[in-house]
Amino acid sequence: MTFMKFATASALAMMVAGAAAAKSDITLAMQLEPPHLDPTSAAAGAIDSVLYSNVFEGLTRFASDGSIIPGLAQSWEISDDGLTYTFKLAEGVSFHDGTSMDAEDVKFSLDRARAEDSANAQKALFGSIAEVEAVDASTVKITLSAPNGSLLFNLAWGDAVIVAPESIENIKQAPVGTGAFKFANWVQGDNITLERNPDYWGTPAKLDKVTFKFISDPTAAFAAVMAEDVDVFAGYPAPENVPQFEADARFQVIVGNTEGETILSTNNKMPPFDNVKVRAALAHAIDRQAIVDGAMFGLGTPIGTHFAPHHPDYVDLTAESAYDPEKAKALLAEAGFGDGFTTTLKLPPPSYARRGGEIIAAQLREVGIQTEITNLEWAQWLEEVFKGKDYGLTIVSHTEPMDIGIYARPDYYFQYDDAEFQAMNTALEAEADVAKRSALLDKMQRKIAGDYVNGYLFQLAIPTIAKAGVRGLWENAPTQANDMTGVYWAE
Amino acid sequence: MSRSLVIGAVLSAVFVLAALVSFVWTPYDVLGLDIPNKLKEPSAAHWLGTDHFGRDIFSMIMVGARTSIAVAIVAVGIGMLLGVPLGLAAAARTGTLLDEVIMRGNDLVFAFPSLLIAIMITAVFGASAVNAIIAIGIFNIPVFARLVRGAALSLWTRDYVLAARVSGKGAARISLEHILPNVTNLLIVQGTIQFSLGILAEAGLSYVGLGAQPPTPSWGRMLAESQTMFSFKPHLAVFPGLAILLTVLGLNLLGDGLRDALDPRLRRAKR
Amino acid sequence: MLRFVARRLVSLLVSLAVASCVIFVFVEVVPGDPAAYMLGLNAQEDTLNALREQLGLNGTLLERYLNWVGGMLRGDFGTSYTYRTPVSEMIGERMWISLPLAIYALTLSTLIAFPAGIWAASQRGSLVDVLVMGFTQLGVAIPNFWFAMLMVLLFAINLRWFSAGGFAGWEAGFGPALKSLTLPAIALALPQASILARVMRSSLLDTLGEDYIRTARAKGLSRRQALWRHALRNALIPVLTIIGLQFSFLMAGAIIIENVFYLPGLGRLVFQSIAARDLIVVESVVMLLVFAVIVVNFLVDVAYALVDPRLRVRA
Amino acid sequence: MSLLRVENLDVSIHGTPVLKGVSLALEAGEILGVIGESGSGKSMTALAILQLLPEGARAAGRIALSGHDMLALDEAALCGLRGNEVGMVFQEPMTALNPIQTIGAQVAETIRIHEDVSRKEALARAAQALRRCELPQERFPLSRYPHELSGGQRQRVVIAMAIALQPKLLIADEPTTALDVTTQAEILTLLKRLAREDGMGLMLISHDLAVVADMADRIVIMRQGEVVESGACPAIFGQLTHPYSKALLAASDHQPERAGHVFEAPLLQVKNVVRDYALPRAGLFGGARKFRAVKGVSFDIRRGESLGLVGESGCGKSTLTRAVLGLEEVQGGEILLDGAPVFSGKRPNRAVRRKMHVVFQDPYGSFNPRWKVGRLVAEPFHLLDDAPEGRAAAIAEALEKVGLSGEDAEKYIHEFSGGQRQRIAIARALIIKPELIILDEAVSALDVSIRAQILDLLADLGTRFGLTYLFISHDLSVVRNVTDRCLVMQAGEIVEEGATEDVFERPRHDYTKQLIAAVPQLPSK
Repeated sequence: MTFMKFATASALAMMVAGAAAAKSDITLAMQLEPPHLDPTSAAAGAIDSVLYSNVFEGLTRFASDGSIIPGLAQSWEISDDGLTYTFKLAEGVSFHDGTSMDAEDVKFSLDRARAEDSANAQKALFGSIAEVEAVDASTVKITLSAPNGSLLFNLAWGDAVIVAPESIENIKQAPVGTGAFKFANWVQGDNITLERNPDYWGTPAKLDKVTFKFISDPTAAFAAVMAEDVDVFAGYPAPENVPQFEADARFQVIVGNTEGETILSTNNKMPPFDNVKVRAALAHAIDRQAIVDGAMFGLGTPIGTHFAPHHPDYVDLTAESAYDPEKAKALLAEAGFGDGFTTTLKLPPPSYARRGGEIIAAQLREVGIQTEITNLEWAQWLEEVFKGKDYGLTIVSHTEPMDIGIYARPDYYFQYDDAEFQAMNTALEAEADVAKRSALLDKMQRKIAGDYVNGYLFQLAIPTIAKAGVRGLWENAPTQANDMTGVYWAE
Repeated sequence: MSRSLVIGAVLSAVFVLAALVSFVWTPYDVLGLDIPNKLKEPSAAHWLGTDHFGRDIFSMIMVGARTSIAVAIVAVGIGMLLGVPLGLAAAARTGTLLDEVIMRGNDLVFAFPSLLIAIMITAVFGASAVNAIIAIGIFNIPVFARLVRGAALSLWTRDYVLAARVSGKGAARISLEHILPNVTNLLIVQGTIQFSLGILAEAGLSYVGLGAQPPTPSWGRMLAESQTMFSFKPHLAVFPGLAILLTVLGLNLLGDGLRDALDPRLRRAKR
Repeated sequence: MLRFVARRLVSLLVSLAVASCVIFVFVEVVPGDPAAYMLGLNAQEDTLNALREQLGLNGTLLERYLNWVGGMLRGDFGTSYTYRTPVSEMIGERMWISLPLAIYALTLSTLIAFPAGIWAASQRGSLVDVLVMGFTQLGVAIPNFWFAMLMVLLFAINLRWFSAGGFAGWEAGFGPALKSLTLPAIALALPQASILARVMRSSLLDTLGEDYIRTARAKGLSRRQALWRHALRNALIPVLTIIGLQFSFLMAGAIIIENVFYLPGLGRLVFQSIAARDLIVVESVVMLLVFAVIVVNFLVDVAYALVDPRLRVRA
Repeated sequence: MSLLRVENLDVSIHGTPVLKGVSLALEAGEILGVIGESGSGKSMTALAILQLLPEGARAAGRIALSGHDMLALDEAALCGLRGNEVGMVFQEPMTALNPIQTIGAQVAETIRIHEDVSRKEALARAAQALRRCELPQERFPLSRYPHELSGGQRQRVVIAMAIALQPKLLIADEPTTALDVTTQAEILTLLKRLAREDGMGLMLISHDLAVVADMADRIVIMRQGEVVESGACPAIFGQLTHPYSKALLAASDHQPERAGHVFEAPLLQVKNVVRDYALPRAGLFGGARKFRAVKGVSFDIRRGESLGLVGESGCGKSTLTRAVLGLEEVQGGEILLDGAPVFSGKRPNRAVRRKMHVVFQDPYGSFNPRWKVGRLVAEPFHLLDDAPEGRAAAIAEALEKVGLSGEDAEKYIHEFSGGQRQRIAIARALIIKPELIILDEAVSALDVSIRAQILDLLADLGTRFGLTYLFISHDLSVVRNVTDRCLVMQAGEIVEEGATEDVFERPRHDYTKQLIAAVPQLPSK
């Protein structure tokens, strides 16, 4: 059959494929295109994926391992009551338009982010800030209304980067930051290019030019990589191809973990899911490994609670909800649903959701739970599921780092309303001491796992496919970013 | 019996049969997943291999035929049910406002890029087989309306229509007794052709995820889901693709064959 | 002739008016709040409202319709909700892909279809005829996205003759740009060519049966002469119709192909915009496409009149 | 040696023979008339001579055209002869011309194919040819398109094409059948003149004895692919030997026996009827224009009478018919059948309609092919408020009246010949026992022999059931033979009315005179 011919042909092609010569520019593909280029006024992770630490920098920043390290702020002091933070800014930093970056810009940025009419998608991050004052050109003092253990962490987010009043006007089209790269050009629907910033205050970037190409369709993605149209594909959308790339000398595959807890979100207020027994039954009806294998082709770590496994404070609770259909049936019977029930399963676009959904549907069918699957566009999903809370079950990956706090929001879409947990969360937010925080986090993880709030599936892993010669890519994604500052081509 | 008629009839029959049989029997359950057995090449156990969930592709194609055929048939049905009366009415009242309105309406529908409308319909009412049917059906209405009007206009000039009028019959009655029976051949032929187009359209829609929703198997979605894998598991894409190709081919041949068999006089361009 | 054109012009305007209403109403009932989409999971209600105000999403249906239409008449298609750039600009950019692609595909299909159709018709029943008809049958039946997939596998992934997709951009030069449109154009052209060839053939066969062909033969024209001098131009009328339809189809119907080859064309723009609830873009592009279709049909009608003198008087 | 010599020519199409041993000869400057009814193979003979036979046809025998053995020549050589040595004129002028080329170009083409001349010169000569065919450039510039010309004018263009190169032989296949009688006369004289002027052989094919008789030097009578009789004209008419040719001659001028009492009281009264048609609007804002097809026509038909209505195409007789049938409302005047209006209060008056019915021209188009004869014949029952019991019996009776059998009710229409179909049409008209029967060109499409039979049938029925006929036709000879009185209609008006005999013997109106003069006459036996 002709296809066999193709197969051999491609094998040959792979053998003869020469190693890429050292270049000073790189093309990095990703799935989603940013709607616009202002990280401080939209949720779209794509914006950070392009700009975070490349063009925009914050006072603090994430390191590739997820730890918080100094950014524009070289150092800081925290008062004993934990209410005042004093940041020392790096010297001689200037924006790409030449204007200098000083305390005033920091004050401007933060005040803008927390203002009444702010369009910042993560406004809550700045909730605890009472006042920001520029002590002098290179010193900023932030006063809190209440102690907040995660302030430094919060300030590392892409939504908290420092922008300049001079250039805020056109930020959506022509972003001006302090980073090692400057924004060069945007061909909407296709690509964005960045150029090296020659007068960068820190260690300059190794590459002259970075092109971000946007390829949403997995097939197109596969073709693009295979045809070597792109050098790197960050967050490669089709895990099924990973074995192929691993087998292909032209490429290297970097499988990194993310902050994305992928969960079977359950509408806790909608019967029968208001019954903990039913939720427990769900949890036991699900075979995580089958999902990881079937939907992610083996990529991803099973989780038993809403917390990132690679985080020091993670507790493995998968045993609590081990795969046990019989037990699930029993629980259902106890709950009075011996002969099962029917519910809706609404799935957003990503393949983890669409494929995972089909698998879960099949697994639930085993224990007598029928599901009506509906595939939704993100916009519909936000409308119906997230805002309208009109759903029984859905699958989504929560990619915000350290977001266990959402369980303390009774109005949040899975409508988990538990005073005890909310208390724990308030305590956590006020707590700055690392040990005590760990203890709290432990309790919180066990709490939601024990209440079977949602079905906890797996920690999303992102495969990054790169040409063999590419070096210095982030392995993990503590936040949605493609930090290109350290990337270079091996000789 | 022309060659194309025979080949077409056989091909179409095969898939209709497959669809019917799938109601009572398929080699494997298409809903049950078998992850460990995923992406198996064709073998004795799985004649056409298995997909990324370990489902039996042969079984899925059988059930997929059911989906495609159902969608296409209903869509054509809608087109005929609404289009034919409109066409008859327009022809009976030719030159009048009614005629004008109907025909302009048709042009308007034609003016809309069909796939976009389908996408918008599903955007409004959500993706589902039913909405795919509606989306496809709408664009069948003007096809039949125009066809019937055209044919009816020439029939209205026939003396036997005049004779019927002399016998005191009204436009409605004449349309029913004299016009309609004499356009049925055309309808059968065009029907098969629209049917094949419907299958193609359904495949296209479910390929972009606007057709029948999972777990219901559909050829278009089988292709869409296998896209990233068919470079190393060709059978995933080859068989559903062939299924579509052969069904459409069969129906087209059948249509041509019927055209010649039913009425040698109308050797008209198909589209 | 003038009267003929005038008549068609009027009905053209009417259809445009109706179409605009249909589109607007349709798009307005699409559920989903652009603001919510833009601000995402953790957005708060006050922020959403602020944004809706900015986007001018608050306001009665009629106001918005009039603004929209009025704007378009002034060539102002409004501003994209998500991209925050003038829709006209976006359309402008995408147009430079969709339009060349459509023309490219149409040219291909015509170049294939005409010779094939004429050849088949002139040798009716011969092996050539049978072969041509066979291939066109396949061409009509093959799902073009599947065909596209196969071509990518062969020409891009295995042979690496073409890039798997994407658009080089005209600034990269005519050659590269055209090259990146080649596979898509072929994928689009094949089915179109098949249809066109069939129409060409049957239409020619019809005209070849006409009395005036016999007259021409009686004058001493050979079969071939009769075909080229008398049959062909008469046979062109139905062919023109199809070409018209195909052009408009290619402008809009390329969505799937644009997706397979991730070309940032008009169709894909609409597809994405609907997903993102960027309604203003959807409205404008669909309106534009409808406009294109209607205008093309109008031109086709005029073309008829040029081909066929009878139509010039028959207003 | 003769210009054209055809010797026992056999032609078969896909095996079925259509010509059997046809032999005929034509000298230069001679006019040969070929006569035959449909299916006699006369056209096939013509096509065989040009070697333009349809696909699947094979010819045997010998055709010698001015020395060339037509059956032996290759296609290229034949192309060289067609249009050059031999020209041909076809029956249907409306479709014989390429609609999208100017007449100039089409005539010039004949010249340019055969002679290497400049476009300009070719057009000049085309102009001459057209002038010879009485289409002077002043009135018919070369830039005219076919659709801008009348049927007669188009036929002249076709002729101009054929004679542009002054061929030795001109074949005219039913050149005037589709034309009105006056036009027919003109075309025939034209052909005759051209033949004489160029010393050209003319082969004139027609179903109409009279047409040929007027023109031909010699005549060939064909039947079912064979030549049954031939000889010099008009002498031959005196000494016809073959029974078929005798029958044909008789039928061509058949006068059916008619005896029936004509009452004084009028059955149908038409009182200055006016009928307007709306024309397409002039421009966008031009008001609705009207075309007046019938301009205040008045006449009566007496009970038991047979009234003829003659006129050329477009004179408004069909319009008038539809008005009388109550199918369309009239804009002025009134139509009374038996004293009651056929059309009252915006809608046809069913009670009145029962008293009349109609028989149309085309025996093939007037029946729904998907119905059985029984149902077709019974359709008029719809006019009765309650269908009569014994419906089947009524159908059988009607069929028998017209010489068919009751069993035929179970058959489909395609099982019947043209003549039989016309009988069925009559049966349909009779079934509700109307008093008035309107015959709209009812026999025009029939071969003469069949026509004769139908005319007899009508006459017979008329006498038996005291029917009244309105006999509408363009064929004056028929009207003359079957009507008591007749009306002559021109441009929507009745220009002459009177007893048929008077009208034909002593026409008063000029138009009538023209018409009658134009009718080709059979040599009196």
